[in-house]
Amino acid sequence: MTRLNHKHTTLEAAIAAIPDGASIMVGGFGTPGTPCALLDELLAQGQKRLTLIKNDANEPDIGIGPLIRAGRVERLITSHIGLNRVAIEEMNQGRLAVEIHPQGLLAEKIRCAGAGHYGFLTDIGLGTEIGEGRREIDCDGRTWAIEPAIRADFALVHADLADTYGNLVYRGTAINFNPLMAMAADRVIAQAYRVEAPGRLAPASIHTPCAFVSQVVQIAPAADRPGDHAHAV
Amino acid sequence: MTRLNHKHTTLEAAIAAIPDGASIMVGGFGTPGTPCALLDELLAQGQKRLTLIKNDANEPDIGIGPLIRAGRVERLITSHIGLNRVAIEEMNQGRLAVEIHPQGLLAEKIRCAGAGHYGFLTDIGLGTEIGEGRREIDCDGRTWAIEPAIRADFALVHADLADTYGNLVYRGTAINFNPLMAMAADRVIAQAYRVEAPGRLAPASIHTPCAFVSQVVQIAPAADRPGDHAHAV
Amino acid sequence: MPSDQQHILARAAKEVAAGQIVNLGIGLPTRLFHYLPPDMEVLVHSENGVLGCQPLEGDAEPDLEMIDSGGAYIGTRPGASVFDSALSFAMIRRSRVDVTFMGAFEVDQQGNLANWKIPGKFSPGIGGAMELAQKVRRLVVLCSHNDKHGNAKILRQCRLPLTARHCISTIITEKAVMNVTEAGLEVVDIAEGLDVASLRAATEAELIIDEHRLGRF
Amino acid sequence: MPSDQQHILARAAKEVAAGQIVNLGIGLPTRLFHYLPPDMEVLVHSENGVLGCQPLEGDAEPDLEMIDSGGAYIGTRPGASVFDSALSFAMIRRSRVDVTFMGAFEVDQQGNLANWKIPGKFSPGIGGAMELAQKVRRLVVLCSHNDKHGNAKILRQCRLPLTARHCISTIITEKAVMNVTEAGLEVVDIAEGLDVASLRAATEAELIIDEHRLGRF
Repeated sequence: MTRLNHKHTTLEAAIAAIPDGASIMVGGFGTPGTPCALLDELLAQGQKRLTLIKNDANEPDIGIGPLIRAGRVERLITSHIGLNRVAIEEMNQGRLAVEIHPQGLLAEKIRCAGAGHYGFLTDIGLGTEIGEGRREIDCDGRTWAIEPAIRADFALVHADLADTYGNLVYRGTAINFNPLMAMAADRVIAQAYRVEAPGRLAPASIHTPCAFVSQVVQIAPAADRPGDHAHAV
Repeated sequence: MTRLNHKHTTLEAAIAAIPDGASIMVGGFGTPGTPCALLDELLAQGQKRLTLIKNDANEPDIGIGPLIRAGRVERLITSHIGLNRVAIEEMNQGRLAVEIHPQGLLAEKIRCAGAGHYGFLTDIGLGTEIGEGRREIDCDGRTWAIEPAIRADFALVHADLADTYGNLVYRGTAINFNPLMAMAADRVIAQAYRVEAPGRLAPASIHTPCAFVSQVVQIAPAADRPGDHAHAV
Repeated sequence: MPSDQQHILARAAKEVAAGQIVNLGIGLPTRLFHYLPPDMEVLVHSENGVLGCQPLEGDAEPDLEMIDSGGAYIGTRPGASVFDSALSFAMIRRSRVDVTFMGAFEVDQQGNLANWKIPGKFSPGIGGAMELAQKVRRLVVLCSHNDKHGNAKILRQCRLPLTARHCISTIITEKAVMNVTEAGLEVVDIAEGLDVASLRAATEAELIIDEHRLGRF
Repeated sequence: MPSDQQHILARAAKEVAAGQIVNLGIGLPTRLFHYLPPDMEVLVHSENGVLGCQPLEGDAEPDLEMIDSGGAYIGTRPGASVFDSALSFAMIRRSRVDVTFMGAFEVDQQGNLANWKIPGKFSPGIGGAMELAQKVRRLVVLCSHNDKHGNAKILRQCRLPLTARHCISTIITEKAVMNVTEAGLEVVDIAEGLDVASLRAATEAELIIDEHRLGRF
């Protein structure tokens, strides 16, 4: 049951709900949109055998990088890990299982779970190595690959603004995978630079309606981030 | 080829591109979001044997109502026509073919075409009359229905604000099907209360990026519409 | 409004808890809003693309681009958001709506619902009812106990085309409040002044009634 | 920047027309921006979620939440929009991008592209390249004519895992500009001072060359 007024909580309490072995979607494309404060707390709390779903592996010392380095990630579902030499090394050594999807298909597989479907039918990647191993089906005289949706137990997302009901506003290219993941996970934990009272965000400015968000945590804007001025409405 | 700076045109020129027999998506849920000026021009120009795709049939004298009454619509793909007794009568008399889809599936079928997929797999409507006749497939031990995407030759959409490149901002509950249809049709004609120079709309406020829009037409705000104050950014 | 309907709505309001997300179907359910405590933190979802709508205050000038799925002009309350139809139904299919109230032509003791089509007489389309009924966490049906000819609407087995199967949690009529359970249709409350024999006579479905635990409303 | 790369970029700029939507791949293609006329109305799409990005001016303070898909801080130009990853790739799969410039490990005379994986040596993932290559209206490959060991990169048939099949329209190297046609790889322009025999010797693919129509660049 939704409890609109019981979502605003602490970093510690929000992350403590995550058990070992959880599947976790993590927003972000590069650093923008990566929920670094939530991930740092996850590192501190010690959950292990995690499956992470994230566009990329960040860099070795940012975002999910330290979790990978600490051996806490069993499996990573992603589109590209080229900026994280530690992740590549862990993959090559067989300590990290990496599942690669083309970026737009990864986004759609997540969005598809968020829309409540089983999967979708695509022609992307037919006849290529990365498209192998998919079940195919003929419709209207052409062949299509079935792409099952990807869901997760948790999503960790980064927003610019939130309200205490869990409405979220993203900023700039920090949007990326965040709103899709907020739809696709069973429990959604959001960090935001400001958490306002309901009514402070204009209804039309909200990217992720509060119905999708389980918990909201206010984080301090990094002092050295010139871009971090929240845009009130 | 996109020609960013050649999209701003007149009602007459925009609608003249539509031939007899065209399939046309029409935004709107009830009156909000219905591109009434574009539809009135379509009525005036006389195109016939049209297939319309729209959530509802408006009312007899609004939106697509007059096109139906004038016998210009051969087929209507919709979710509900309960507020248009003329449409119901035309359907019952066999002069209008009506194809009914559950509203959320209709939205998803359109969005699916807009995302460039063939279709999606759903459990909505399994075991009901309205779910009959669909091809079904077993995946992961459960049965799913294949819902093919719905595309169209044209989409007519109603925006609040636009710029001359074709970026669109919708307002209130006039959003509804408009952004989905703008993705799913080959040519997209938008009406807006104001058409600004590029740069006047904040990048984060744009719902439909100009890449999806073929033509933009400025329309006069109806004088008796108290809600029609455009929100500049 | 007929007193039977007021009776149904007053009872239905007790099915809403503070902090919930609620969808109100077209017709009678829409009016439930007025039976909720004004300060209750509840967000009403309307499937045309708004979460947190509320009826317009008496003489407020309507914004013509703000309506609910029944076509009424609406306002919003703090915490509201607006969005497109795909997101609106993603919210529904992901079961993010706690409770939906809907009308019905027929319901049955398996929790099946028929409220969209009467073959040969009424078939305007299904709108958003199918997905709401199939995916909402709790579906509460609000309807008259019998049709205008006195025929039963609470049946052993629906005869009309179904909106969704096994979807109903609770049925509230002017005569009774019934929960759909594994065992069948269990009467929770019976209307003041009505006896059990009269209720059974007005109902085709088998009713499970424990007179010691029966409430009045 | 090596003069070969400057040569490639200067020629590549001619493949962009005013009013287009353009995607610039990571690496060399990103720098193409600086070779376009500053007043040319072009919107650059970056698949992480922006249409209308541009490089930051020299000493402009970066907004840390505004990057392109290569990770560089960016600004935006008039007419820009930002959006989520699903919409960004809908734009790509719906062929709303007019032209994409990409690097390559190998290309071949069927227009196949290999630029994401070297088995056993390099496999960081595919990112957005597959969908861009498969669905863009025109794919222009910018790459060196030969690898650093002097081996041919313009092949009869790619040997590495493909990014997409039959996707390339034009290949621009420091030695030649080649269009992929039904008949094969047709040389449009050849580098100043290079003779046809030397070009053929540096190329594994069969080249269609009409010396009377051959341009210089």
